[in-house]
Amino acid sequence: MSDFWSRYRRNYAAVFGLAVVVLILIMALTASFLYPNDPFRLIGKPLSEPFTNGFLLGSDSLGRDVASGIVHGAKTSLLIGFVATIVSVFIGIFFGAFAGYFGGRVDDILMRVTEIFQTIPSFIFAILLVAIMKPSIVSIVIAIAVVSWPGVARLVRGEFLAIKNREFVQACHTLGMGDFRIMLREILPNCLSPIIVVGSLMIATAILIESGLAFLGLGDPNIMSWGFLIGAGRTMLRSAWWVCTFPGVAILITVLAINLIGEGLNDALNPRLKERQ
Amino acid sequence: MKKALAMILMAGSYLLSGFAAHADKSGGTLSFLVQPEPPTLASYISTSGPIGLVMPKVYEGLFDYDNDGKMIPILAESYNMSADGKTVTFNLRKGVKWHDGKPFTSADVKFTVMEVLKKVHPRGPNSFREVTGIETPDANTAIFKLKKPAPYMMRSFAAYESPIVPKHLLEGTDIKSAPLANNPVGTGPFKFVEWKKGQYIRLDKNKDYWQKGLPYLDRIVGRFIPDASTRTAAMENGEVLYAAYNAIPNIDAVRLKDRKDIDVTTDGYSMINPMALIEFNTKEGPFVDPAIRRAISVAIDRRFMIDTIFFGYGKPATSALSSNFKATNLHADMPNYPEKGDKAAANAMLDKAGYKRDGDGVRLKGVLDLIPYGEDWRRAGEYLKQALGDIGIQLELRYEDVPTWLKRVYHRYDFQMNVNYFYQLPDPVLGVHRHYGTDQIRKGTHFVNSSRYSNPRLDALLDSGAGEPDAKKRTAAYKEIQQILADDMPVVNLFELEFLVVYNTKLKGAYGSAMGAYGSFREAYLDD
Amino acid sequence: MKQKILSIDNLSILLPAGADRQYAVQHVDLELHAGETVCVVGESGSGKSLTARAVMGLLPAPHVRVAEGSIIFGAEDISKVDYERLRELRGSEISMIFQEPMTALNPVMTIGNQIDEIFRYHVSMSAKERVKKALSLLFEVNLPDPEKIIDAYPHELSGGQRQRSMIAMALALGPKILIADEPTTALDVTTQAQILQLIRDMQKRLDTGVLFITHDFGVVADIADRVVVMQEGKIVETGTAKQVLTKPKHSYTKSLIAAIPRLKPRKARLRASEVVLRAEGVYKSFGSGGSFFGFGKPSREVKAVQNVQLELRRGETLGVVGESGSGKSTLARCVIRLIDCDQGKIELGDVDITKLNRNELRPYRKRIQMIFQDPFASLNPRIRVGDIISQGPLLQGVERHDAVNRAYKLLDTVGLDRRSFDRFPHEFSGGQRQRIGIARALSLKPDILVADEPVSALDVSIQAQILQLLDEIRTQMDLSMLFITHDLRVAAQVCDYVAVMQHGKIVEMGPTAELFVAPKDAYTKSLLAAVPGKDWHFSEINK
Amino acid sequence: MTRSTKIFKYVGKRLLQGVPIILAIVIINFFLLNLAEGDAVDVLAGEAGSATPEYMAQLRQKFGLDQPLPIQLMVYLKNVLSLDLGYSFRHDMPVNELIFDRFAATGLLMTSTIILAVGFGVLLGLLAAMRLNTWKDAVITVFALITYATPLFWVGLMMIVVFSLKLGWFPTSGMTNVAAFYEGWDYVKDVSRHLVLPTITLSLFYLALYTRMMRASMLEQYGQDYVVTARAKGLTERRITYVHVLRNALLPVVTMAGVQVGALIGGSVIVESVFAWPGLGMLAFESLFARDLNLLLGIFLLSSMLVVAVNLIVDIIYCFLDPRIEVN
Repeated sequence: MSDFWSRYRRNYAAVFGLAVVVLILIMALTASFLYPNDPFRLIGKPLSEPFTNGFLLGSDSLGRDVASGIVHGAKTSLLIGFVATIVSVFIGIFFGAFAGYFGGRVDDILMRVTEIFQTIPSFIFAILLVAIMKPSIVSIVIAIAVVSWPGVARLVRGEFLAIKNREFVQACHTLGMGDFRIMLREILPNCLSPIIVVGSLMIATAILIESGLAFLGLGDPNIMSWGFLIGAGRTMLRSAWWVCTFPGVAILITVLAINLIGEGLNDALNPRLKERQ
Repeated sequence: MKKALAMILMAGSYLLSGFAAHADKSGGTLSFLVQPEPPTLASYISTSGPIGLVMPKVYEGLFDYDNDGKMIPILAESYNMSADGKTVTFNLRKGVKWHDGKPFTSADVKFTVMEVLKKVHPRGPNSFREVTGIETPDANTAIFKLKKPAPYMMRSFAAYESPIVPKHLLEGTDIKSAPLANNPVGTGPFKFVEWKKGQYIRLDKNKDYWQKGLPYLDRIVGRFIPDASTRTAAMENGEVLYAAYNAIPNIDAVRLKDRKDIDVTTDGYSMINPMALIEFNTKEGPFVDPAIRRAISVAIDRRFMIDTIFFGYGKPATSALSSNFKATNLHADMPNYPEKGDKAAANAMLDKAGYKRDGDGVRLKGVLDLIPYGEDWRRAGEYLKQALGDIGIQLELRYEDVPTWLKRVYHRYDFQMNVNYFYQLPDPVLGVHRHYGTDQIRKGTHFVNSSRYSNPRLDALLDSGAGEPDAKKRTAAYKEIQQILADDMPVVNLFELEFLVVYNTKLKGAYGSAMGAYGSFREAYLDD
Repeated sequence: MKQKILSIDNLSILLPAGADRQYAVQHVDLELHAGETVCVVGESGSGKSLTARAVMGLLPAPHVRVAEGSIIFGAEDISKVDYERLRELRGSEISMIFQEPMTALNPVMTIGNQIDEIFRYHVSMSAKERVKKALSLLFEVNLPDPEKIIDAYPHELSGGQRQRSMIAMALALGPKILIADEPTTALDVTTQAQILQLIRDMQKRLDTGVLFITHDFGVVADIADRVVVMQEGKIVETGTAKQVLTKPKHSYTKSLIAAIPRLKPRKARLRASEVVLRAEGVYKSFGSGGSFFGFGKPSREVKAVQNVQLELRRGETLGVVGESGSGKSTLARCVIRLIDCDQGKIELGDVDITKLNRNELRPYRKRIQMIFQDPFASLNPRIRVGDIISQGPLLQGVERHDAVNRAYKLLDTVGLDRRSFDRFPHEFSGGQRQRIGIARALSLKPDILVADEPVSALDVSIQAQILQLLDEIRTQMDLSMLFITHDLRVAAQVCDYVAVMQHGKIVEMGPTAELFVAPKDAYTKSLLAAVPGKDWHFSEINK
Repeated sequence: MTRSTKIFKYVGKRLLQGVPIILAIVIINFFLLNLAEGDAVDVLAGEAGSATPEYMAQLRQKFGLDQPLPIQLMVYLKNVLSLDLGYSFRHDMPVNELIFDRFAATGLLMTSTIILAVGFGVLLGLLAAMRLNTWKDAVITVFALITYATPLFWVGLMMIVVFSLKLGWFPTSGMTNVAAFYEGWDYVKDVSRHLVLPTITLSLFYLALYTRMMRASMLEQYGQDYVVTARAKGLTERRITYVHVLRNALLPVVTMAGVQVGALIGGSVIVESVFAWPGLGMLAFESLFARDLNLLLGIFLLSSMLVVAVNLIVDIIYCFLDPRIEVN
């Protein structure tokens, strides 16, 4: 662990990314202290520009505080990113592990299913799912997870394929260890590094997808999120740039930071790549 | 009647004299925004907005209406109404040809009204419900036989409401699936040329238009741009010159108004009379008690909604009818419609009705459905959630897509409270009655009485209001109607929407018709 | 003595901060003359490869660099010339061949193109001439059908052919110096002999000085004129091959030479009559190539094991010897039922384990255990050593307390500290890891050990220790062992009985002593003939 | 077997394997769409203003929506097998016709985007890898990160503001100038002008991906043994980079490009929406909300086929780039 951290620390950009994400997390967790009001409250003059009328980042068309929305929305957006990623990683591990480990017919069937989901134009499919399930935070998470897991499945399958022939796995067989135990205790821990790296990037992608869905009007109307702000501000981008731009910037910063973390994790968890040069 | 006729003719000659002066105005292409892309071009089947933007340039009605509500002769040169109001004779224009070269005759009118409008048009069966038959003694005369007088019928002859379609292309086919839907052939100033899906509809000048010298424009192109900000940009860039029905968001319209080359008007919607409102489920759920509905109406700050969501364009509702019906003396201001909202009064009303607040200050909980026709309605919902939260009504917002929402509200009645807007149209009979009559509780039919409000007294009044030739009696009937509705509030009217037209000042002459964007644009020209 | 062409004086190479030592190479002096072969010998980490790379100016800059000293080639100091001059020298005056010809060749370029580049960047020749020259080079290195090989991609050639191509490339412009960095380590023994012969031949013809890096004293014996022995970045001994091999002075050299397994068969012990393992008519083939939805027949088939019979008796070590691809590892995996054979019987005592399903098999698992080749791949890096050793007994139903105790005892047995119990595998060296692997195999108290090349990934001194350990354990526990190896010298040292495999079949089987002295099969003969250093009689120091 | 007949057989086999996948996609979406509330008739009637239940029932009968689901599915599949994608309820015309035009627009946008993204991505990645740890590398890396992380629609709208409104270089939206209706060569130029902004916007995101991938791939390849060999052979660094490393480094990028095609079709919805580009993405979006089942299924069918085809092409390209891969 300390070893990992010392490798991670060498990548300044990644440390910066981590710091940013931690800041955003703190912001999200302390939202109710920073802005005790419900972010949906209409608390001031509509369409105030930033730094006017007591609004740090301006207000939207109904007089809601954009800054408050961003702070409160951080929670939702990160949660969507995180939960969607966890769900899709789980689906992906399930498919990939079974396909890679058992091979043969099992692999064939599971991989065909994966291919189906890879072949469907993913964003349209996500839209379809959200539309059918009605826009809510749950349906958005499900939709993002459903379109994101095939990548994880392929990755996990590849790792399982490679690791299952390693000698230590063979040793487990000779000890009479059961398949599930081998998959879970012996192989899975060894492919966590790439999964973590890919997962961290998926969080970023999920946040982007959420904003895209919101842009198309498919956000949860009852919960404040960055996507909500974007959806609310998109039609007025030309006249009230701040309503849509600040949440956009929030997304930009977060996605950027998560990506930096992802690269840092990659360097730290798969050191062979970096050491070469 | 003679007087009316004379007036019409006068108007015609006035127009004619105007044409000569503008002879040098011909040429140019007008591109305007059509939002969203229409499903088909069958304006005789669908009154869908975008179809209305395009098709009145191709199909014509018997009459058009100017901004004062006066009739402008189009395919009919004049009409004559019998004293009992049960026979209306139309003298049709001679020498009019369909775009395919076939002559336009009274048979087309008969066929259109009897076989098309009365059968497949959404509002035709209502507009022409008293028409029992049409006689065509010659090619240029159509005599409408009515069961009862129907004054409102005379307001529904515009091309958008009642387009006259070619009999020879529809007869003998299944009208609902006739190829005419996508290849329209009309008599109008512009011919349909091409519809590039996802891009544009192109209409070219009808060189054989019956009114010599018209139209001025060589071409009209309706463009589809899905994103609102891009639409604004296209307007700013001069790529489109005309945008109606809020294709340009109000916030941008307000900004663009300050530009020299762009102007904004609210003209051209007087035949539409759109009204934003909340429909309640009066049969089940938390809003069955009229007292709550009244309190809600009282609590809402209508001015705030107009100012913030529609940037000042709109008028607070003061009764179930649009204030535009003041012209016909049908509108009366009612209580329970405070412009700025009165939360204290609303709270008091709820207290009195016995709705106690719980520990969180909540009296009752409900779900508010939002019409899925754009962001503005979401904002409205968000405002309502906050405003009603203040009087102890905790709402959850539900925003579903169009088919889901339609099913929920008009098929399953599985809603409690629904933000919507209705066109009240030029006469309450056409646009308002459908919302309240017991006979309008039509499961599965859209945009009718989804509140399932039923009041025999009201039904009787609506009936008399529809057929009453006497203006005074009609006024009285509608006053009582409004009184009943203000008490029971099956629907809380919020405000009269004022749609905007944003246009490039280059474009002139597009505003002669009360139909506005749903007009023919035959006199529109570009002043470079 | 011929002309001196290379002289390394007082060379020190600096390692980046954080490495386990400051200098990779320290105060190295070395000379090379035309037509001479100097072998640099040492175990992994001795700095021999970096020394060779320094001569090419190929140190992995900027972290690893020459700190002091000079490398004089002709009149220039290679460590100081500019890049352009260095580039000119490389490939034309000084060339290099590598250990793993598969990765050393660009996988997406044809052999012809890769040879052609050398001409294009060093001499001006017409395209036609270049092709002609390349063909003749391929012919000179004894590649069959040069016309075909010139258009072939590396993956289409065998290991030996690839290394020949590399040599052709390296010698294309008749360099003065050829640096050979373990060029035969990845090759089979017969191929190795051929490649060594080729290098000797070419050297003779071109009068090239060869700097030959190797860890194998057998190879040294075969090829070296002079020897330089390195340990931890320093030269500990230099001298002529004869001197060093017969009368090593430095203790390290002595121990290295002592550790070399001799090609001298061990004395056969008395053969027990009890058969613990019997394989009969075992077949195994692998399909490759896709099939539609897993249905239908695979498009290609490799017959890995064909009709193999063997018998392992109690207390004996049966060696299975063969080159790569001979099917010996597949056979081992069939025997232990890591893979299911297609046909045949494998009897453990009197039970045919090929017929058992997973559950039925479990009790038999503990009777036969395996030791693997790669000490790095055979231990799960995420699991503590103690758990690795004790999880077998736990799975077989042993109480945790007993299993842990057994693990501690096994750590003693294999010569590891008891504190190792709570450590992770990456904290151990290769030899120690192999000990952990052995402890794991022993944890179930098996009757039979299948050892699949257990020492081939280890340095020679460690190799000797592990072989020693295995021998002790075998005696102590009365184990029978199936010992898979490619190295005849190792087989000779540990096996009582040897089976020689080729193309999936056993071509010859017999007691080690007989088979090594009087091989009957031609293949066995060729294998024995190819053993490096077989003609050399190493001094019997320490013995 | 020669290589070309092998490839031929391989293509056939892959296409055959694509069939069940595409069918599965159609069937999944068929049932998903039928799970959604409301149908095309509801939407049509809702838009038309008002329609009686009887009229709507007639329409359903006409569209075959009154049939049980399995029968609807069978009818649809039967039609698909005869290459007929059915009839769009909403647009009142055959789906084949409707999709054809849009397909061209989508194809155009996709092709230009891929070319731009892969081309520049490779170039920038190459540059960054060659100038590792210099300011150029830093600038490219930061650029890639930022373009990747910026929401697409925001980039698109900013493009319009800057390049259409402020600079007036390109039109805001659409595919052709609808005032002019150019023909011939002018038409091509007109479409190209309209193509520029959507292409740049869409490719920025993917450009970032390819840049980062190419950079990593180059670095990985620089560490390979054959690079040492090439240096030992006395080749120039130029030759090593452009001939040896580049080709090997391209391989994962090519694979990635293939995988991305599916995402590209879907991902273009936003760009199509912003730039009013008449592609399949927007059509799919609209047909979903119109419950235009046949049309949406048709789009899914077509785009899945496209993905399968492009993946196949990419794999074949891969085979030529990498002789190690055998076609099977």
